[in-house]
Formats: sequence, structure tokens, C-alpha cells
Amino acid sequence: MTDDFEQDTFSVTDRLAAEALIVDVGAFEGPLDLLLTLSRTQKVDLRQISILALAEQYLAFVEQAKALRLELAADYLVMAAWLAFLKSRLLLPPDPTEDGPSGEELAAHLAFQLERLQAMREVAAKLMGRDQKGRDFFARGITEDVMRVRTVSYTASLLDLMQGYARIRTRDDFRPFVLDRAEVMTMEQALERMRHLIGFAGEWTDIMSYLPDGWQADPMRRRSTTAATFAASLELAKEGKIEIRQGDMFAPIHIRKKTPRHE
Amino acid sequence: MSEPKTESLFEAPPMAEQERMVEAILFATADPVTVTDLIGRMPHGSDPAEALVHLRKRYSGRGVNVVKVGDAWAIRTAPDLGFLMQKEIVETRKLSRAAIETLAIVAYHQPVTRAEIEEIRGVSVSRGTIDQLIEMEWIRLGRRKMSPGRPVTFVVTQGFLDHFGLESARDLPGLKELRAAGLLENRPPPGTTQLGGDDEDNDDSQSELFEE
Amino acid sequence: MSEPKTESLFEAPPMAEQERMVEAILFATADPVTVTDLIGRMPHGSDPAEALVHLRKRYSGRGVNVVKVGDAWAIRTAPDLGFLMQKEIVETRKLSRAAIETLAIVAYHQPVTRAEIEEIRGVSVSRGTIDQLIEMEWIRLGRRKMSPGRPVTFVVTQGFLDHFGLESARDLPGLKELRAAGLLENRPPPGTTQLGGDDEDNDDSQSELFEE
Repeated sequence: MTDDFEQDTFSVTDRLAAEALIVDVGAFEGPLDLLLTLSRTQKVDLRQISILALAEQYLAFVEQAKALRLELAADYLVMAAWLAFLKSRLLLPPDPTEDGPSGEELAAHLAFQLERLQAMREVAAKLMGRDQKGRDFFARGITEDVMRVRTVSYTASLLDLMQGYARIRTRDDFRPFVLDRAEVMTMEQALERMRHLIGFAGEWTDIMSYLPDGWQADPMRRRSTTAATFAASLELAKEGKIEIRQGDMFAPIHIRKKTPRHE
Repeated sequence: MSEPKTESLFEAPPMAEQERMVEAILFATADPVTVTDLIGRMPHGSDPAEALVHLRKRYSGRGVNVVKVGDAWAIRTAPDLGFLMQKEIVETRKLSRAAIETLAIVAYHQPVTRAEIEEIRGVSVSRGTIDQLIEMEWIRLGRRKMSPGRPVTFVVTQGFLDHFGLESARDLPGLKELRAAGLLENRPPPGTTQLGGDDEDNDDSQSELFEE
Repeated sequence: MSEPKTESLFEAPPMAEQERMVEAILFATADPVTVTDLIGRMPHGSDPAEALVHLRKRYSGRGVNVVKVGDAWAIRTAPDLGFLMQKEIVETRKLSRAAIETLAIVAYHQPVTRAEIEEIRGVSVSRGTIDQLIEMEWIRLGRRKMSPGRPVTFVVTQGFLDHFGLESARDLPGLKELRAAGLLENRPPPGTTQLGGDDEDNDDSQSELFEE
């Protein structure tokens, strides 16, 4: 490769420039950046650049770096290898048996990459050259924050109101449970009543006929008095005052006075 | 516009330009700026005091105004637009049980004294609860009662009626209606058929109140 | 009773008044304010977009101008008066060449993946560079790319537009020319089978190429 370089037609100034580049190798932002810098030595528009010449320049650069025992990062060497491959593709007649892109296609892509990088550099410079906030134009100095005012709004519905009122006014209803005696007949009351009546019950009589007047109509009263009368009759049977019989389940319950004679 | 006040080597910028400069400086500087400060920052021969007069006129009636702060100048939000600098976050909370009950008692029994409220509720009513309801403009002070000590009374407000969609406090349903509407599940104590004897009195005083 | 209430509730203030409001809001903050935000802060029924048109005209040529930043609006001092503001200049951290180039690539190629940035620059992008630009709030994560691996993309922010005085990313200097020249295309290296920046494929084909 060094031989190739010697045969090249670069001027002395170009070579001096290339050597200066080598010393500055740390300043490059990768191989593409180096290639872009090298391309400037061709002093032509990037569109007309000779990729072949550029590849040779790059390879010469790498050789010189090696000669100077400069350590190049791996990606510079990878690029060198690729450019060597590209160079061979560009120089040798195309092999029809070989697949893949032609040397010209690869070269065109590299040219595109260089042009694109160059373009990005230019617009980056334009961008940084724009008026910038805090340097050329300024934002408001005395800013006002938007104050967040938290307002708590209390609400109640009419329902809340009415329920609240009802709650107070009916609180007395929640007193300890006391049975409402008006609707209830106790066993004691029924027993008292039965003791008076049982003397007349010589024959089997339906227990229901012993219910007091005025208690049959109201369901609650009827239930209460039925239960009380039945309980009283059990008490009387226990005392041996009456007999109880029931023909069948849920059949009417009959009672009659128990007489010593029948014993 | 104005005669140059000081002769100088450099010609001062036109007044319109000076006005722009003052405008930009007042806008961007973090603190109010004194005239001395403006003179120091503007091109030689400038008359920021005069520029300020123009600028102040220009901003008069605008959304921001040029105002004097001590001996310095600043651009500030027009006082009537201060509300734009506030973002209101309205949080809706349910009124506390104590407040609802107190409010209900005032509504059903107005005019009612604090002692009466406490008697009905069976617990003492905190100052805060009454204050809250007054602040919400749902209750207000009514006439003083013609009883010993002449205690103040509370009545509900028009705002209360509006909020609850009532024409008058008399439209509030009685206990019987509440029960009929299924709002009461418990039975009234035996023998009590109506709210109580004082209802009629209340009605009288209410009609008195609302016929004002 | 309720009719005049709702009317007044939805009646927008006169346009001159809306202009004042927008003026006050824009003056109050250093950051650009979106129209949506303006609508949220102004009385119901306001049309800040129209008010902005008037306001922008009013401030044209003044010491401060109404500028558009993306979909937001701000007031900024006129750039020609920057020399007056020496005191206000805040020294910002000087960006490295890598950071400046990366920023430009994100701005012109957005949304762009890290691999694409690396391909354009021909060198790997250090984590710190991206971090710095994100920290400065000049770039942010965009949508993931619909390519294998669904890589994250980067886009520029409103803060970037604000800093460089751009109405939108479409106003970047030289954007049209770059596009016309095909320099914003994501052209895959020859020999790669798939279209579109298929990074893994690119890597593969490159390593293939380099195998001698």
C-alpha cells in the first residue's frame, strides 16, 4: 500500500497536510469525519469527489499512522479494510459470477454519506448561528406563577337535608324495645280468661272459640291471642284441669274440662 | 418629538427606538429598573425618562401596564386581570353530618336560637358549624327572640332556597311525607301523629319572615 | 331566573378584552403558552386564537414581540435589542461538537433512532451526549420505530424551538434544500435487502463486507 501511495500524484503540501492530520487523529469524530476532512484536500465539490482517490488517501493515512506507531481505534481500521475492498472493486473489472453491489454503488453510497454528514455540519452551524434565547432575545424577567387557589365547596342535597332532619326527629324511636301491649295478649291474661270459661267446657270444643271478641279480625291480635290461649291451655292441662286433643297435623285443637268422674 | 437635551458626540436613537429599548429592558429584567439603570444600559444620549412617559401611555388600558415600583419601573399585569393568574381548583365536599342536621333544624324551625338547635339535636352545636353555614350563605341571623336574654336566631337564606330548589322553607316536606316517600324506615313513637305542637308556631313565624 | 344567569355565563368578553387577557397571560410567564391552556384560563367562550392574531399585529415592530413556538405562544424581546440585555445573559454550558451535530441530526431527521444518528455521524453516540440534550430539554423520546426491535426515537422539543426562535421544526434553516437534495433520506447501504433503516441488517451486511 505504501508503494501505491508513492506512485500517487499528490503534491507535497497534500502530504504535509495528511501528516498533520495523523498527529491530530484524536480530534476526529470517527472515520467518516476523517474521510470528510481528507476529501477537502481534493478541493472539489463533494459531488465530484473521487472516491477512489479518497480511499487511497485514507489508506495512506492509516499506513503512516502505523509507521508512526500511533494506535488507531478499531473503527478506523475497519474502515480501512472496507476501503481496501472498495478500491479493489473499483479497479478490477466486475466479476459476473459475483453477487452484491458493484464498486460504483458502494462508492456512491460513501459519497452520499459524506455529503450528508457535511450537510449536517453546515446546518448545525446555521442553527447555532441563529438568534438564541437568553443570548439574543429574552423571555420575561418578572414571571408570575399561576396561583392555584384551592376552594372547597361544600354541598348537600335536599335529600341529605330531609334525611338529616328525619334522623333527629325520629331518634327517640330508637329507644330500648318495649312491646306494644295494646296489640298483645299475654299468657297470663289468656289463663285468667280460660279459668273462668273452662268450667262450661264439658264437651270437646275448638280452642279457637275461646278467643276473645274483637281479637279475631286484626291478624296481629289474632296471632297473639291464639298463641296466648294455646299456651294457657297447655298450662291448664298441666294442672290437670283440661284435656287436649288434635286429630291430625294442623287439624283444629279441641279442649274439654277434665272431670274426676272420667278418671 | 423632543429636543435633544444634552449635546453629545453620538446621536441618541430616535425616541420611538428608545421606547422599544425601554420596553425590552423592562420586559426582560428580573427586577424593576431605575431610570439611572436605564440610562446606563441605553445608548449614550438616550432619555429613558421621556421614553417611559410614552411607553406608559402606550400600555395604559392594556393587559399589562408600566408601573412605578418605588423609584424603579416594571411591567405588571393590569390589576383587573389578576384573576387570570389564578387557577381555581374547586373541591366539592359533602357537608358534615353536624352541619346538615343544624341546617335542617334551622330550615324546619326557623327562626331558631342556638339553644333550641342544641335542644333538638341533643348535642351542643359547635361555633364552627354555625360559622360554616353562615359563610356558605345558607343561614343568616334573624330577629332576636323576645325571650329573656333576647337571644339571636337563625333563619335560612334565599341562597339556601335556591340551592335546594325550594320556593320557601315551608315547602320542606314534613315527617309524614318523608315517611311516605320511604325516607323514614322507623315507626314514630306511638301517639305522635305529627311533627309536634310547635310546628304551627313555626309556620307562623316563617310566613312572617318570607312575607317581608 | 336561570336564563340571564346562563347567558352571562357563556357570553365571551369583547375581543379587545380577550386581547388584553392573552397579553396579560403571555407577559406573566417565561414559557410559551398553548392555545388550549389559554382557553382553559380565559372566560368561557373566549377565542384566544383570534385574540393572538390581533396581539401579534399590535406588537409587531415593538421592543417585544409575540412569537409562535410550536403550538404555543410567547412574548420575546426583539432580537435586534439583545445588546441591551448584557446583564440578562446567562452563560450556558458550551455544547461539544458531538452534541451540536447530534442535535442538528435529531432536528432535521426526526424522529430518528440512535443507530441512525450513529450512521449519519459515522461514529457511536455517547450516552452522555444524548443525556445532555435531554437534560437541556432540547430533545425528548418520540415514538418507537416500527422496525425490528422497535427502537426508541428522538425528536426535538418545544424548548428547542423556543431557544432557537423557531415557529416549528419545518422552519429549520436549509431544511427544504436538504430534502430536495435527498440528504434527509434514510438511504440504506447498497447490498442491504430491506428498505428503511433496518439497523440490524445494516450491521450484518457491513460485517459481511468486512470479512475478507
